[in-house]
Amino acid sequence: MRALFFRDLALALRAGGGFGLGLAFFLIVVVLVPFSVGPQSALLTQIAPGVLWLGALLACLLSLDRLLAVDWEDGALDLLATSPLPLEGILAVKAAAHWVTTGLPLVLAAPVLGVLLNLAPGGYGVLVLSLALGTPALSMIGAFGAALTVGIKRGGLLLSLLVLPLYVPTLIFGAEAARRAAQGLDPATPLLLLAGITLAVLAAMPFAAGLVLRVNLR
Amino acid sequence: MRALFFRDLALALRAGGGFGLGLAFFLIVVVLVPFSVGPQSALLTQIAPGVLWLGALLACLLSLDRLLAVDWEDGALDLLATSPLPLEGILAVKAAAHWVTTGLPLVLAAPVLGVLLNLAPGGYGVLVLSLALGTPALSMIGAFGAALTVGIKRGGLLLSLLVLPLYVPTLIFGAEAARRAAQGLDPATPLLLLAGITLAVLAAMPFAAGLVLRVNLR
Amino acid sequence: MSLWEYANPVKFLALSERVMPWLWVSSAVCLVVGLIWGFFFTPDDFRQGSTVKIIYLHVPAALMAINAWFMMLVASLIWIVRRHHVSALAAKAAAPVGIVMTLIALVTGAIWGQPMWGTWWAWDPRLTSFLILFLFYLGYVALWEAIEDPDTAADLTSILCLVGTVFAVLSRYAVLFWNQGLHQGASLSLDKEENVADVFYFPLLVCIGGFVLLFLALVLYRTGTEIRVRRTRALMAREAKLA
Amino acid sequence: MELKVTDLAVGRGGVPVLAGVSFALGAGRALVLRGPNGSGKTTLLRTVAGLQAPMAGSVAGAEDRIAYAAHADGLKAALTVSENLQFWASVFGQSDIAPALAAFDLEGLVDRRAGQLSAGQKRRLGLARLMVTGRDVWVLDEPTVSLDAASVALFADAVRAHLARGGAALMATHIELGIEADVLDVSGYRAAATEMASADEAFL
Amino acid sequence: MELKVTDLAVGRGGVPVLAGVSFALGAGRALVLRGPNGSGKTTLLRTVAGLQAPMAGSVAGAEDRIAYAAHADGLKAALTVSENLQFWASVFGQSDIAPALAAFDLEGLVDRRAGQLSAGQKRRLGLARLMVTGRDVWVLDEPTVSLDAASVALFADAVRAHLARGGAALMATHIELGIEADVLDVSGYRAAATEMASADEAFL
Amino acid sequence: MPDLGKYADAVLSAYAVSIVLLVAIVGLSLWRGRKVRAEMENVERRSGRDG
Ligand code: HEM
Ligand SMILES: Nc1ncnc2c1ncn2[C@@H]1O[C@H](COP(=O)(O)OP(=O)(O)OP(=O)(O)O)[C@@H](O)[C@H]1O
Ligand SMILES: Nc1ncnc2c1ncn2[C@@H]1O[C@H](COP(=O)(O)OP(=O)(O)OP(=O)(O)O)[C@@H](O)[C@H]1O
Ligand SMILES: [Mg+2]
Ligand SMILES: [Mg+2]
Repeated sequence: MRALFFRDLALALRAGGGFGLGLAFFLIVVVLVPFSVGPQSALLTQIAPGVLWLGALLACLLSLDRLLAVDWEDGALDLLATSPLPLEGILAVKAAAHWVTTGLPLVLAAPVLGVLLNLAPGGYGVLVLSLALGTPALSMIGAFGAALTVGIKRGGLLLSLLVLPLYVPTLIFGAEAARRAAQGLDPATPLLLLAGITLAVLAAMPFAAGLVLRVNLR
Repeated sequence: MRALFFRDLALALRAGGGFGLGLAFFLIVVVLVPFSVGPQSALLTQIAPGVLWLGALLACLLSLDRLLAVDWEDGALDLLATSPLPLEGILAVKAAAHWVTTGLPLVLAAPVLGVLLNLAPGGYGVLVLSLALGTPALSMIGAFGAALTVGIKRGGLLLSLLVLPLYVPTLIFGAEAARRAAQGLDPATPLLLLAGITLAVLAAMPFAAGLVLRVNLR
Repeated sequence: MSLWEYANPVKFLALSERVMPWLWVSSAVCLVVGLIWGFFFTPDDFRQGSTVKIIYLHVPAALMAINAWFMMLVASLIWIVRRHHVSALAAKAAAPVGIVMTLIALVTGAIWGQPMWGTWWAWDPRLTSFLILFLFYLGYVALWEAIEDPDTAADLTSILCLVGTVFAVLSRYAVLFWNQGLHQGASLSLDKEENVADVFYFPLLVCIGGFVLLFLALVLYRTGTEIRVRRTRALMAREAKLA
Repeated sequence: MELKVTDLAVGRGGVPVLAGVSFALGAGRALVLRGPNGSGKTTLLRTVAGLQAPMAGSVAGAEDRIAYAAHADGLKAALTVSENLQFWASVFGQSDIAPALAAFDLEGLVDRRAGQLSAGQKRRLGLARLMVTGRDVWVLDEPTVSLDAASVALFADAVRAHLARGGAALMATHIELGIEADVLDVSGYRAAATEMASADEAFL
Repeated sequence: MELKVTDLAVGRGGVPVLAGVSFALGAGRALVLRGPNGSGKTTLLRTVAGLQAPMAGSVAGAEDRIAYAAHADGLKAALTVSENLQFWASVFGQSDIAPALAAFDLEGLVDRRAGQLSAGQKRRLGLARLMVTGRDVWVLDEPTVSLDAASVALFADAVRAHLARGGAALMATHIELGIEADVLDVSGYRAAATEMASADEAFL
Repeated sequence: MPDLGKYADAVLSAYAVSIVLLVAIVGLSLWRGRKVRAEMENVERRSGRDG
């Protein structure tokens, strides 16, 4: 398991790919927002928490199709499935590696991008906290979606469609927490709900994903 | 040329792929926006033109990696390159087919989604016009990006990173026109500039894309 | 003797070995002298206070950020027209340096903006253009990294550099149209007429010189590294064929 | 323990391919599957390896004893030879990769990235993986593809050593390996079109 | 007009593979390339077809006369057999696809989607494409892969007819087709390591 | 040390960030240059030529 985790990290870091690109996409989306809604800083302040959450979500989404598809194409997934590791564990570990290479950098970059969007000063802490709480759920749900679409050629867009509705609750609570904090309100309730969702997803989703992947492997 | 155009259309329409997915992505992004920035309708009205433009741009972007990669993988691109059709023509036609299957539906769907975002009544006409003027440039620039990344395995995210900065002028003028119209201002100048960019892109970009594709084929 | 002689990697390496020590030393001297002069021995500005000292980093970095891209553009053109490998590799070598310069300009600008404009960041055209330039740099480097075959990568990145330049200029006009700026605003006391007589001006010149020299040294050194990577690759390919 | 396949029916995409296959494979034995392209060898091997469910019949004694090697090697181009092998070793709870490297003559390549190997070298690395699994039963799908004669001999030696240690091997191959083995020609087990024991049964 | 290759050097990824290849191919003639795997046949054919630039030497008389068929067929799984063929016909400015369908025994399959064809049928469709290009010089890379004996005979007939019409054919193949043809063994032209006529020359 | 007044934080952090970035790019360049040079010399020695 640990070997798998570090292999996935090494692969993401080497091999001109994956790592960093998600971050770049996040940056670009955030930069494009003022171009499209206009440069008034009051307006930007108002929508900043939502835009940051949505951008992080989209960046996370777009890197999902590498999560399993590469291993599927080169046959490594078949070999892993015949190994002593349980399929659920494999998926959980892969989701964890995905989070470390995608979610974590997004969390760390969010405050910097918050500056670009003129985020209210009170909002930074809770924004980071809510992203840190929420993105693991995004990765795990994404692993489920990747398992669903693993056999489909160029399934990236389909994957997005399947996964986005599943992201809605996480997005709502996460963005709500960040927004409340930015407006000086108390973000405790949405943060608790967000943590609850993430815990539930982390506990249950690997099994659903394992089930789906087992069907796809046959 | 005509045969290629209709083949691309037929392929997009059949075969559980491409067509419709871009539209669905657009829909989902637009639906997620109120979840992330909150439901106050005045705020939504203010950002509606920008969100619609940004959503259309992202939807267009995500379908780009199918533009050439599929033909590359199954060898059809090699065969097309040895055919009497000029490579520039092939790219222009493929961009046109991409626009018809992606850009056009987005243009037609935008007013409906405008309702969801509480777009100001005066904004609909110019929004549609600006999208109709701007999306062809998005497709053509995208074809250039696709030609750049055609040989790269899972180049989707890289494609986004390369293409998005090139989309900036189009986005700025397009969103500006839509925003001005929604605020009751005169959108003529940005519309003219947008049309100018589109014309220049359509005239010059096929050659750059052809050059790049030729390099990639060898 | 034509300038193109130095397009030969061996000649280039020989030349750069010879001039590089001078470049490193002189850039270090200029930077140390300029920055110490600027930091310790210039007065505060009457309106900006001590923040004016940021200028010794901000302006040289901003200049080099643009000029690095310009140098890459020229090198790309040379590669496309005359196909000198050193030229393509020099463009590749300059890009990360350009990224760092852009970052310095952005960060020092942001730090300066907080006391001067009351905000870290504003969507001012100048600043926005820099951000877009930063994105172009990122895409350029990512494309180099992604392509295996070095000559293909050189061709593709060169064309991207050309097309990107056109779009960067277009973006600049679009951004100017989109928002009028703060950057040239009244808060700047360094207007041409006042021009802060020499007190600020000379150390600034020294710093700019230091940045230019540092850029040259870095690009020469990194180009040498890229040439050695290519040479290693060629040797290994030959080894593999002999085996 | 013996690997025992009883009256097995296997299929692809809901269509039965082979039916009524039975065989047993004891310790120290090898069994070679033969049959023309598309006759169902790969499908049978995948079923035995547990990657797909049988349509009928049973596979006994396979649980956690099988090391499977398929057409694709599952190598990561960005990792070196030793990193690739080390990864699979730790997945299977082993640690020593030296014997595997030695058996497939990979010692000179340990620090080369897998993406820079030739096709034959890649294949050798894929086969070396079998030796770090520590599993008894090797299930091999056309293991000698793209190997030259010398490498085929290395492979045959490795299989013989594995059998001598009490292992077993089940493989599909078109060429003669010079290993003493039983042969099963799968073309005799082609599923008749009427034997739709599949999920679509209800619609027939 | 003759296809004339003079002192050609070809390479992959900047590494020269073959050097000093010369041959001429007149109307009505066929030339078969032979050589072990990885010897550079595909690379040579791609260069002749104009898909990659030669590293040295020249290819004359190829301009707009070549129909190329590679390992991959370029078929669209979602289109039917006749749609696939019709598409290529119109790309090459032809219109009648009936002779091509007849020559490769595809008439019974015209309305089948290409994705539902067997591998051999797909290959036949890929070869039928050659007949709707109206081009003189067929450049074929292992055309008989996955064809059974009867289809190989169909293909040989098609090539013979093409030659009789004054066409020419250049192909890489491992099997004997029964077509009267010259043979060129590319293994004799392996580029020596010193002949780095490549882009990396400058770095050696 | 000159008196930076109320802007000390801004000025000092600007200098700190810039110098860190400059040192980083120089350091990375030198490190990679060394590594590549060693690798090349290694390969050159192996291939027994010095051209
Ligand atoms: C955060 C982003 C900023 C960026 C990207 C940026 C960028 C630039 C650029 C590109 C130049 C151009 C040099 C030239 O044209 O000669 C420049 C010059 C300058 N900047 Fe900034 N700047 C930023 C923020 C600031 C702030 C906040 C201030 C001070 C209040 C400032 C003060 C200056 C001054 C005084 C110059 C020299 C002006 C001149 O040469 O006429 N900048 N900056
Ligand atoms: N993914 C699939 N979906 C549906 N049918 C398939 C699929 N893959 C293979 N088949 C069909 O199942 C049959 C058995 O295929 P299988 O791969 O088991 O043959 P094989 O004996 O391994 O052939 P080869 O010697 O070429 O490897 C073939 O007729 C093939 O057409
Ligand atoms: N994309 C590539 N990049 C670098 N080298 C390659 C590439 N493709 C092939 N090669 C190398 O070039 C050489 C020639 O390959 P080529 O495909 O021309 O051989 P071939 O004679 O067609 O072989 P086969 O009979 O297997 O088709 C081989 O040694 C191979 O390793
Ligand atoms: Mg098989
Ligand atoms: Mg070949």
